[in-house]
This record gives sequence, structure tokens and C-alpha cells, in this order.
Amino acid sequence: MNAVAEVDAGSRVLSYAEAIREAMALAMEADPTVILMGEDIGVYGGAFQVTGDLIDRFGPDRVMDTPISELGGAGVAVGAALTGLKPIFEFQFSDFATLAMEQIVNQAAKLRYMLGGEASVPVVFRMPAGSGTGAAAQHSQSLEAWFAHVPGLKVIQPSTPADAKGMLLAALADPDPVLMFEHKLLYKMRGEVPPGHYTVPIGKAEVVRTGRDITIVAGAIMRHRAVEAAERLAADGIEVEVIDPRSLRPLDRDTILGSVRKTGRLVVVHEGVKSFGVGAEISAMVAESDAFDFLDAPIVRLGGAEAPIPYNPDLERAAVPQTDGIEAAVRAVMARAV
Amino acid sequence: MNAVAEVDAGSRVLSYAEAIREAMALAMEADPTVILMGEDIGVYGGAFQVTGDLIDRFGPDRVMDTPISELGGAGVAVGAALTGLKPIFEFQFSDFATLAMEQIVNQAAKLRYMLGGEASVPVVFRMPAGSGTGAAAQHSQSLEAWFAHVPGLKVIQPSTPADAKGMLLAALADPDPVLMFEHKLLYKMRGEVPPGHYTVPIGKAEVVRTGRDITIVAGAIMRHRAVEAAERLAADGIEVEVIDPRSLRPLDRDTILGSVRKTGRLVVVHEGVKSFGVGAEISAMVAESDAFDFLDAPIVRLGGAEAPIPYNPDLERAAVPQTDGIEAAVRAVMARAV
Amino acid sequence: MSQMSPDITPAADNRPHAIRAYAPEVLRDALRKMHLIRRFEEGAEDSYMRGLIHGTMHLSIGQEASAVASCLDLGPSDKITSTHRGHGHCIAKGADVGRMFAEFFGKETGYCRGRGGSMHIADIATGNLGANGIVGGGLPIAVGAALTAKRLGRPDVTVCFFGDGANNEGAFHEALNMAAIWRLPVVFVCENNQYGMSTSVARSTAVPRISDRAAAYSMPGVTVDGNDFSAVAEAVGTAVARARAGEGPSLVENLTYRWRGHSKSDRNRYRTKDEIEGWMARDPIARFERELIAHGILTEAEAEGIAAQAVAEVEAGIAFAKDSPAPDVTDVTRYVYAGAA
Amino acid sequence: MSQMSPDITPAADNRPHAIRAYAPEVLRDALRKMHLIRRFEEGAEDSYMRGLIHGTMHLSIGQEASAVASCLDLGPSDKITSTHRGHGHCIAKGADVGRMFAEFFGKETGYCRGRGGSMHIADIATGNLGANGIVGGGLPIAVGAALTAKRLGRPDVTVCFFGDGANNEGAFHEALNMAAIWRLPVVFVCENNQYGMSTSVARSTAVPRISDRAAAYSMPGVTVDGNDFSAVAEAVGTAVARARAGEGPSLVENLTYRWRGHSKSDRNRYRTKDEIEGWMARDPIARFERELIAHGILTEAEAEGIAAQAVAEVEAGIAFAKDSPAPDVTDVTRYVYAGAA
Ligand SMILES: Cc1ncc(C[n+]2csc(CCOP(=O)(O)OP(=O)(O)O)c2C)c(N)n1
Ligand SMILES: Cc1ncc(C[n+]2csc(CCOP(=O)(O)OP(=O)(O)O)c2C)c(N)n1
Ligand SMILES: [Mg+2]
Ligand SMILES: [Mg+2]
Repeated sequence: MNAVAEVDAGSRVLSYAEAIREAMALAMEADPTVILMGEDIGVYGGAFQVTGDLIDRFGPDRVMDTPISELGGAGVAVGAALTGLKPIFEFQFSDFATLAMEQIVNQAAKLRYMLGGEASVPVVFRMPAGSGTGAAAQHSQSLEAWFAHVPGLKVIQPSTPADAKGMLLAALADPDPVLMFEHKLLYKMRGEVPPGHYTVPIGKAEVVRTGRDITIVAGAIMRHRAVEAAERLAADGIEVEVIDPRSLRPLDRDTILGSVRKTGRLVVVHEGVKSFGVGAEISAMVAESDAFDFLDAPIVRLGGAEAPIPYNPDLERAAVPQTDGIEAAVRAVMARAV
Repeated sequence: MNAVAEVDAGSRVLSYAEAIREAMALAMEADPTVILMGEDIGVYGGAFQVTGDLIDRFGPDRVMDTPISELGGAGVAVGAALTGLKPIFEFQFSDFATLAMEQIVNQAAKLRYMLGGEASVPVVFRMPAGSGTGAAAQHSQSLEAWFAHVPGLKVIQPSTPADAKGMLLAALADPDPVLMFEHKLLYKMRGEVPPGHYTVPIGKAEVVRTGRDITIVAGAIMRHRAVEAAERLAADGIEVEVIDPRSLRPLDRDTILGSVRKTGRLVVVHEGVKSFGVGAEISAMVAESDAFDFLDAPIVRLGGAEAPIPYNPDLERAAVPQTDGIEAAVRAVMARAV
Repeated sequence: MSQMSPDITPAADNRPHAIRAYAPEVLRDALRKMHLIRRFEEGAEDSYMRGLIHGTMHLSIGQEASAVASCLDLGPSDKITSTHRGHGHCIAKGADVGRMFAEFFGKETGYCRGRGGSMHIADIATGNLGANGIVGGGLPIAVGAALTAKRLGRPDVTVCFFGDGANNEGAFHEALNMAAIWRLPVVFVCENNQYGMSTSVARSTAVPRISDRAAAYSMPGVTVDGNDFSAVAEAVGTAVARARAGEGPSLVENLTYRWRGHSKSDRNRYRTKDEIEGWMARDPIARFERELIAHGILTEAEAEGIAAQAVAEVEAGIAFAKDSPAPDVTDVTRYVYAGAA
Repeated sequence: MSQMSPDITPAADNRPHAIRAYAPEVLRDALRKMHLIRRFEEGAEDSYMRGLIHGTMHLSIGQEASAVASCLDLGPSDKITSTHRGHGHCIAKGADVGRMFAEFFGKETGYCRGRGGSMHIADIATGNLGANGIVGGGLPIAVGAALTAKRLGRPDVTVCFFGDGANNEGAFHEALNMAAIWRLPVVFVCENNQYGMSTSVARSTAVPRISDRAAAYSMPGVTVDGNDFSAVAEAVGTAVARARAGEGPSLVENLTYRWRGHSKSDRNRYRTKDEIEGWMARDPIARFERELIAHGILTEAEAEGIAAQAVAEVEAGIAFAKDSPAPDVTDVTRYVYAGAA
């Protein structure tokens, strides 16, 4: 197993979807207990073409099309994980995990604890999430905050192809249930991906860009918008530190607090609904830490509007943070006298 | 309809469960479209004896025992609400709402919006929640933060018999879907309850106890522990303001911020898991408001342990905030120099 | 097999059930709706290609008989619940194609004020409680609507459309069971178009006919040729009458086929060209039209007139939608709550 | 009705199936387990009254034949999934009553280290994947365990216990369908004790026999007298053999009755005294014991010895549990994760 830094000699440019597929293929080659389950992941290749041609390589016994039975399907994956397989279960849209909360939250997350440590449930749930595709309210949610609230689960949210591959491989090596949130708009995003097997650790944030003036914490698609905003702000001499949490449970406390201690200002950005969302935890974590004393301004959150995701594309864009809004929020926070 | 203050002349002492039952009976008498649905709410009287004898008074057509089909049952309630009934659907334990998230979150919460305002879903979901009964991990969760994260839902959490009655009547008068979280340990708690019909508004916190030194925001069972801690602290001259939010979505921003502006210190207490819980939102709301400037200390949250609820009673108690812990947290925050 | 409806004429009358049982103007109107659905969806497809519609959509071209015949006995106070493939149901229940296009174009004049789009198309006024983006999501909602009718003593019936794929959702099981134990006035209409996305019924469903599952709920279950207007009208009509008479729910399975891919992003890898062409040869509209002409309900010229009218209506609808205003972006949180929030 | 198992002896042998098919020591051990379950649950009830156990518990007194006979053909690598009413299953699959009591007493020596209690009693070592606090929760998990066996080419079979009430959960439908389409080695054993909590099967379930629902998944379904050890052994044994032979899943419905209330807080308003007494007269243990004695498998004295041994084992188990250490409260977040978190 290589650390990501060492192998980028042989990196190729892959899409986020291709990077996930490569991770799955590597895992399946190395470990016969890894199976894929989900709706239309076989000959269809998955709704977002993530499994792609894996059925041709590994056959229908290991790339299993399930009936449209999310609760049962997730439960079969849990039972299989409990008894010796390592299933990767794809929800076609993470919205449909609303049908399987019982198995994810009451069973997968709790079995080990309820059984006093006598069992593990090494299942990975893949969760295509987010808006921006015109699919409206029932196909566009960002529900990661729910799962991050559940002890027993791990929740990751890679935002680059390289992280997607490395974190999925880390999830597969992990004995606990892991949910991987994949923003649908990222699937076609391309980036350098190291070849071969490597892992990106779960629970470690990435400092995407260093800066002394203000910290933005932003994952998934928002990381990219935050970097864009940071570049615009740099032109005006505002140096933004951008942190991609990558993992929500566990959350990398140290990296975030360290940055806030340095910059004294924090903006948290995510696509999920603002209230009771991921940003609330990040803000509260800072506000109860010793970094509190370093804060020079209120902690600002940008999150999804307090509304379901609308169909109309202009409304849809207005419902989640965009680069302009991030830029404006940073300027407003910077405008505060210390 | 009377305001609660005017009618307490005729108040009687009722248990929280009885107060809810009284609200349901009043609503059913006044409005033939109100029906009750749930598992074993008929002759059994409900797992916590909340519906009690209502079946004798209103018959099985209006007090409907459902099969053990939470998803379908909740969906039937949604469909009935969409077409002219006002169902009160009891989940036997709120944990089982994990089976019905689809109907609650994708349908009830979003139908009005998805239909451009052309429909309403006036359904009430009753959610017995919380630990302390030795029922272990799958029967003891406090999942209110999930629902508070969902636009389209309203989430209330009364902590006294009078509020339980008045807020349930408010929920029934509300055209939107409302989830009422009822802590199981409160069912037998007794208190003054005004007779007749009155409502306690959704979205209005209660200042349970005024104090100048520090604010505790604590709802449900934690309100009572917070008051107990406050009384102990008062003996040492620490004057605690205790606020019961009563409603989580919408949250009464003004009352909480006003108190923090006054006291400069905030402890938030809830039973649900600490991280990504209700306290995160309350803390973050304060940290991004102008009350931030009034803060003299970090905002401290006390929440459930990062674990499923264990069966062993000592472990179970250790898994959620108790009065001692609240007291200690307040002392620690007070110990901070300004 | 489909049961006899109570209004049969003497055995000597060998004409199809629908021809016998319905007035000519009802049948002509049904044909009109079938044409309108076809043209509407072609228009939507074309608008999508031209960038006027975004997101995705699920076309029901090839399934028009199922939609229209299933709604034939429903009045305006009867309800339907629809699916992600719901344009046909919406038109069958009486919606206006202009407001439908406006919805797809994301306009304020759309049925959902541009908030819902194709997957949430609804028309509460005509009793269409809405398409649903969640497979199986409408099943318990339909049972709830039927509960309302029964509780309030109304004669309304709810027709619940769902796909073959939806029959493996737990919601199907729970909904049918509750409808049966409470004898509710609901008709479950399974539009079995052979596939749930890429997954054939044979690979997803442990029973050869979905109507076989009706027995698990002690309700009548029939499978009919869903491209045969009359067969659907007879089977669903019988079930609607039964529901209206207080005799409880039924399950009707309409065997049909979608000519297009599952959605706009389907590469059609799981079906053969032969299979698709075989089904296209069994066009339900052409078949019904021939039938009406053969039985003297319609002349060739009238048929052409109906088809032309559908084209015109769709054109006018698209024009209306194009000219309609878009929602104000500052309204993004409007319509979330009916009460204060 | 139950099918014949492959190992039938000539027709002239009119003895019950179990007597014919199993060695005397197997049958005596089964009787021993039935006694042990009864005494264990009485001991648990008594401990609860005396405040040694808190929370709630669901006793299966009266259902012992179903638990023991259903596990008769299972070896240690075969799996079961159990229910909230799972003490009998746990003992039937081979658990130690001392560690079970320790669990109920919340002790570190319990099967779940005191974290699970009655509703989560499990014994991974003997293949019991656990009781479940969620009605129907174990159904898909059992299918997953069967998938593991099939995928890894192991001969293991999973027996999935569930109640009559659970049969109306969507999970039932989804699990049985998947087991059937994938021909997995799983046997669904419905313990129909006539009620889900207070709700009778007639009021909750739209079909007279739950086994009738097997047809909706093209699997064999049989209903047997669940208080008749031999009938259960034959029906489940046949199904286990079928599963092991790669022929797929089956559904067996054991008609039985719980003598006690649903849980410790049941006021028993929905059942008559007569009904309860009628079922108590059909005690599955007494009946099996009589049968064994009648067929010369057991003497009266041996029967008494088995019963006395159960009493002693339960007493020793309670003593062990009492003497065991409680978990350390600082360990409250231990065992949440296997890896670092
Ligand atoms: C709960 C849920 N699971 C999966 C999907 C994705 N999906 C949309 S339509 C569809 C196929 C549905 O098949 P069927 O019910 O037969 O309807 P058809 O598309 O054939 O009309 C799938 C899998 C969804 N929308 N909702
Ligand atoms: C999903 C879910 N719904 C409801 C309950 C509450 N509950 C526990 S046991 C039970 C009755 C179960 O009936 P059945 O399946 O027949 O099992 P039995 O208790 O009769 O053994 C109910 C309603 C639960 N634990 N889980
Ligand atoms: Mg289909
Ligand atoms: Mg039962």
C-alpha cells in the first residue's frame, strides 16, 4: 500500500466516476469477498455510469443488480457484511437511502456496539448526492448531516478523483460501515489519479490552499467553488485558507481548529440545508474550543436554502451556495473590524 | 381559542400522556376529520398508554390500529392529509420512523413545495423518543436533529404537560406537517394543565427561569435537569437563565439571542448525540449572530455520547447528560475569566 | 383473465367491451387523449433536445392505452396517484398540456409553478395527486386518499399507477395489505412495461405475473394486454366499480412497453432492436383507432382531424409555455410552508 | 401441508416424523433445550420481578417447540436471525444460559457485554446473528447471510425467525423476493403466535395463512402446528434440506401462542382467558415429552432428570450472572467502532 504522495509519478487524468470505478476494480481483483450491489449497476453501468463495465469484468455474481428494494437491498448488504463479504452498495440517488435508514442506522451502525464488539459490519454505501442536475426535490438532497449524527457510521465526502479513489479504498479496508457521499456534479470532473492501490485516510482534512486572513471549510462541490472564490479574493489581497474536511465522521478537528487559530475568521460552506446542517457542527466545534479566543468575527455559514430543491434551473442555483455568494460572504466577514 | 395564561384558573394536574390524550380527544370532538393511526393505539391504548381509552370514545374507524407497516402507515397518513383528513400518526417508538423517512421527508415535507403551493399535508407525527427505559440502542434514540434539518417539516418538543397539550393542538391547527417529539420519561410527569382548547404557539421558546449570569438552552427532559442544576447553582449565587426551545423548526432565534446578549455565556444541553445534533445549530446560530460580540466564553454543548444507547443502566445514564454534568459544565464556563 | 363487467350486452355482441360499454363521444375523446399524450411527449422530447427543458424525463410513448383506459371511469373527484413516468396519466385525468409544458419549461404558469418539473407533474384540480420521483412513493399515498373517501363517506375511487419495478418495493406490500384489510376504494394499476430501468421483470421479480401477487392480499388480480384499450378499460372499469361499491381494492396489471429509453440518459443496452420493433408494431393508438373505425365509431377523416387537433394543441401549449414568465429567483423559499414558518 | 422429507421410512411406520428421523439422543437433547428455554424464561421473569433485570423483555413461553425444532438440522456454521422474542432461538442454537443471564443483568460477561440486553441477545460463535429490536429487521440480514454462504460456496443455511406481525413489514416482501430471485439458502420461519402485540393476524393481515404469501415469491410455503415438535422439525427440516441442496428459500409458518403478555407492560386486553387457557392446555413441551415416552425414547425418570437439570442449569446461570462484574461506565463509547474513529 502506497501513500498518495509517493505514486503520483504514474498518475493519469481520470474522471471522478472513473476513479471510483478503478478503486472498485482494484478491490475486487485483490479480494474475492468484495461485491457490488445496487440498482442497474450491471449492464446499465449505474445511473451515473460509475460501475460502468465492471459487470463484464467481474460477472453478475459480483456486480449484482438488485430489485428496486432499497431497504431490503441495504439489509442484504448488512447481513452479507456481518458474515464475511465486503459489499459496496450503491444507492442510485442518496435520496433513496430514506427508505433504508432502518438498516443503515439501526442495524449497520449499531450491531457492533449492541453485540459488545463481537461483530463488524464492513459495508460501504455509495451515496450520489446534491443538486444541479434539474432533477428536483426528491433527487437532489444532501443528507450527509443525518449520517454524520450517527455513532457507528463513518461518513466521507471526497471532492477530487484522487481522493475518491483513495478514500473508497480506505473505506473498503475499514472494518466499520462507511457512507461515501459523491456529489453528482463531480462525476465528470477530471483530475490526476495515482495508479495502483493507495488509501487516503478517513478522518483527515486537506488544506487545499493556505492563507493567513480567513478560513473557509468547504467539502464536495463547495470546495471547488471556495477555491474559485479564494482565487478571486487573492487578487484583492485577501488570502483565504481553504480546508476540505473530506471526512465528516470522524471530523478532523485539529486541522480546522489550527487554521482558525491562525486566521481568526471562519466561513463554512456546504450544499445541504443550512440549519441543522454540517456547518452547524463545524461552527459549534470551533465555538466551544480554545480557538474561540482567536475569533475576530462571527462564524458565518453558507448552506442550502430552507427549501426543497426546486426544478427551475435559476431557482435551483439560487437554492445552494455559488461562488459569488462565497466571495461576498468572505468580504463581509473581512469587513468586520477586529 | 384561549391563550394559555387566561385559562389556568381551571387547571388540573395531569400527566404528560394524559395531556396529549386530552388534546387528541378535544380535537377529535371538534373536527371529524381528525383521526388517529398507529400500532396498538386501540384496545392496547398505545405502547405508552397515550391514546389510552380513546378507542372506546371514538371507535376503531377513528382510532385505527395499523399493521406493523411504518412506511406504508405513514404514507397512508400523508395521502389522507393531502385529501382532507387530519391524521395524527403515532410511531410506537420514534426509532421506527427510520422506516418511514421516505414518506416523511420526500413526500410530506416536500409535496407542497413540489406542487408550487397547490397542496398541503396537515399530518402530525407523534414521536416517543429518548433513553432511560432500558430499552437499548434501537428503542432509545433522539433523532429530532434529522427532522429539524428538513425544510417543509415543523418539529416541536414540548417538555411539560401543558405545553404538550397546547402544542399538539397548535400542530393540529397547522396546515403543515408537524413532528412532535415526546420524551418517554416525561409521559408520567405531572403538571398543571388548563382545561378546554388552547394552543401554545409553534416557534416560541419559553424562558423557564431568568438569570443574569449564563444561559442554558435545554428542551425535553433536559429542561428539567437544567432547572435542577440551575437551582443548585443559585445556592452558590450563579443565576442561570434556562430557555426551553420547545420548537426546533422553526427555532425561536430572538429569545435565545436576547438571552445570550444579556448573559454572555451559553450552554446548550440535549439528549441526542452531541455531534451534528440540535446543539450544534443553536451554537452556530449564536456564533454567527450579533450576539457573538457579547460572548464572554466559548459556547459549550452537552449532548449524548458518541455511541448507541447501551442497555446496562449505568452505561445508559452515562450516555446522556445528567444534572451533575450540567452543573459542572456551567461552573466550568463561569470559571472562565471575562 | 379479465372479468366481465356488469353492463355486458347479450352474448351475440362480439364487439370489444369498450365499444359496447361506452358512448361514441367517450371513445373518441379517449382516442383524442391518446394522441395528445403521444404528441405531447414528442413535443417534450423535441423541446428537451432544443434545450428548452432540462433535467431528465421519462416518456411513456407506447403506453397510452394504459393511461387513458385506466382513467376512463373516473370523474373529477376521483383521484389518481402517478409515477415518474406520469405525463400520460396527467393528460388522461384531464390536465391542460399548456400548463404541463409550462411546468417542464420551469415557468410560473406551470402546474407546480416551475418547482416540480416532469417528475412532480400534478393537477390537484382534476384529482391528479401527482407524479412521484420515488418509485413506489405513490402507493401508500393512494391508500390514504382512499381512506379519506371512505372516512368522509364520499364515493371517490383512487387509481394508483405504479410500474413493474415498483412492485418489489416494501411500500407495495404494505400499501396493498392495508388497502385490503380496510377494504378501501383503490385500484392498483401496475403498468408492466417489462423493465424497471434496465432490470427485466424476470430478473427482479420472483413471480411470473405481478397480478399473481394480488392473492397475497386476498384481492382480485388480473393481467391484461395493456396495449388493448378495451381490455384495460374492462379490467380497470370492473375494479373501479368494485371499489365504488365498497368491495375493496383490486390489482390490474397492464402489459405494455415503453418505446423510448428509461430516461434521457439511457443507452438501451438491455433491450434488443427486435424487441423494441416488435412492440412498436403493436402501437396502442393505431390499434384503438383501427378498432373505432372498424366499428363505425369514427371515420378516417375524423381520425385525421383528432390527430391534427393534438398536434395543434401541443404547438399552442409549447407557445404558451415559452411565453410564460419564469419564477422570481427571490421566491426560492416560497411555498415551503402553508402556515407561518 | 408439510411435505415429506427425503428420509422417510416405510409407510407402515406410523410414528411421528421426528421420532423416525432423528436419533434418540438428538430428541432427548431437543427436549432438554425446550425445558431449558422454559426455565430460563421463568427465571428471567422472576429476576425481572426482583429488580435484577430492567427494561423490558418478551417471553416465548409456549413457543419452545418452534424454536428448538426449527434449529434441529442446523450445525454451528449455519446461521439464524432472531427477533425481539429471541431467548428460545438463542438457546436452541446452542447458547449458554449463564452468559444470557449475564447479558440480561447488564454484565460484562454477557453475550453483548451488557450493551444489548434481551432485545439484542446474540451468540455469534454458535451462528446466532442476534435478536433484533426492529420488527422485520432480521429478514434482509438473513438473506445477506445466505448470500455470503452462496457467494463463498459454503453449505451453510440461514434460518430467519420472524413473527406474524413482521409479515406486514415491507422488509418481509423485499427480503423474500430477493431470496427467491437469487435462490438463496434461507428458510423463513414465521412464528405465528396469533398477535403482533395486541393486533390479531385477522386484523393486520389480508390473507388467512401467512404461508399463502409464499406464492408471491414462487417459494414453497407450509403451515404447521407450531406446538407439534415433529411437525415443525419435518417442515423446517425439509426446507433446510432444500436450501442446502441449492434449491432456494422456503417459508414455514409455525402456528403457536405466547402464554405471557407481549412484554412486561402488557395488560392483556385483547385476549380472553379462555383463549389463553386453551393454548396452555396444548403445551408443546408436555406434548413432546409424552410423545418421546410413548415411543420409548425416554423413561419418565429420564424426563424428570432432564427437567431437573434445566432447573439446575438456570440456577447456576443466575448465580454466574449475579457474580459477574458490571461494565466500566467509562467504557460507554467502547465497541462503537472496530477501527479507529
Ligand atoms: C425509491 C427509488 N428507487 C429508485 C429510483 C430510480 N428509478 C427511477 S424510475 C426506476 C425504474 C422504475 O421501474 P418501473 O417501476 O417499472 O417504472 P418504469 O420506469 O418502467 O415506468 C428507477 C430504478 C427511484 N426514483 N426511486
Ligand atoms: C419496526 C418496529 N415496529 C414496531 C415495533 C414494536 N413492536 C415490538 S414487537 C411488536 C409486535 C411484533 O409482532 P410479531 O412479529 O407477531 O412478533 P411477536 O411479538 O408476536 O413474537 C411490535 C409492534 C418494533 N419493535 N419495530
Ligand atoms: Mg417498468
Ligand atoms: Mg406475533
